[in-house]
Amino acid sequence: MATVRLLYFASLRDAAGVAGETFETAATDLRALYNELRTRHGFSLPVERIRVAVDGAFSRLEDAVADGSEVAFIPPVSGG
Amino acid sequence: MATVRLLYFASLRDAAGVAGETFETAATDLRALYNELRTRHGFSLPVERIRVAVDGAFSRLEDAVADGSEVAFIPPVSGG
Amino acid sequence: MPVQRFWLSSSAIDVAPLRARLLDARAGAFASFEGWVRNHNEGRSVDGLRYEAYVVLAESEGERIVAEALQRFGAIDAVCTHRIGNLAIGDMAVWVGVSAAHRGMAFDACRWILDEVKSRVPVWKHERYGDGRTEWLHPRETNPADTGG
Amino acid sequence: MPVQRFWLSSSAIDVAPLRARLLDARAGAFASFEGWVRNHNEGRSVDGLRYEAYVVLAESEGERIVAEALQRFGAIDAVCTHRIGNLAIGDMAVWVGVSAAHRGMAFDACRWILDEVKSRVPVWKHERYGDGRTEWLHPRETNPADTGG
Repeated sequence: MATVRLLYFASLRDAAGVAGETFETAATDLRALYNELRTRHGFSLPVERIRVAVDGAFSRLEDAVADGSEVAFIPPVSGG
Repeated sequence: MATVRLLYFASLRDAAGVAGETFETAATDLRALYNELRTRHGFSLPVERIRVAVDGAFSRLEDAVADGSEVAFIPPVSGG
Repeated sequence: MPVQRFWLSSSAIDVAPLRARLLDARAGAFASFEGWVRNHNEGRSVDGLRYEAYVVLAESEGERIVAEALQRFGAIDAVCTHRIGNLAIGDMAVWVGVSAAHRGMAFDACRWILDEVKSRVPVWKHERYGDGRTEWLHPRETNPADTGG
Repeated sequence: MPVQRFWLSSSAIDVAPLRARLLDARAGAFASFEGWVRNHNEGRSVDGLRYEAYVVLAESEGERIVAEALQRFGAIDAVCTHRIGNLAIGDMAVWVGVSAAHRGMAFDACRWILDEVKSRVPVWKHERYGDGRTEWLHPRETNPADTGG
């Protein structure tokens, strides 16, 4: 089990109803963690459209979930 | 014979020593007129690198020389 | 600390000091771009919008983009800033400026920075429409013809 | 009399009112370009320069170019102005601004106007070099990589 700090932005934050939460997970990688959260909060975006950042830097969905890390799932961006 | 008002710009003006002159010519077209002036003033630019304007609008070197017109031979431009 | 060339701004973007930073006697060309909030998007009338960002990652990624552009295009210098917060029609959402010896470098770098910012920097647009609805924009893919800024 | 979108200026170009003219609620994109007098050209150090023009033809040809760009790229509006007279290093020689719904149109139209002005508008540059010599520039052909502005 790993405990992570999750950050939510844009439509993910609206769906989660919070900007962040502390969460305990048995997910082995970040992809599985997103899918777990997707079920929990009803996110409409599939994992194929999500990028992930760990501790403020882009990371890979196949990376393991590190205990104590800050994880942000990044929905498709729309700046500019 | 046609009498034209000639305008000179940039290196052509420097070579001619005047910004314009009234000139009487037997040249049948504007190309021949330029070549006549080239000899007269020692212009270094060959006619292949010259464009021509008559009465303030671009014209063609093969056009006839119109009596009373204002003719400007345009050396390669370098704005911007 | 290295020079900052990208940042998020929570107040109106003032172009004059950004442009002034890029003046350089070696530069013959200065290309700039402004993204403005327009009154429509994909056929819907837009009343205004809000930009949100994952600030720390947006600024580090933006900084990487500008540095990469200078390298890639041989430009002299470049700056980009992106608004966050509430914007009205006509407000400037993003500004990119590039100085370079020659115009090709300046145009290419300016456009490239804008494209990369739009596709890589974690900033999201929340549009408010004429019919009262709102929506987070999560585009399927970056389509260069799709959006203004 | 139709709106004037291109003109020659014998004094410093003030960008703010030009940009303001192009503001439009339908525009999502604004691309602009400034050509600056740089301190070197083709390996020679440049002290300053003078631009001369065949004014009447330059302004009519410039006007045609801008109108053609609006048509060709579907931009909303555009303005271009070119300096004549004496310029020092760092002075602005030319300004082009384009507003459009989308960024591709704005960038493409801006660059096209600049390229056409450089190749078609009867304006000539007289450069003054560090060694005291001067020269009229009559380029063999328009080489997009050749000059700054």
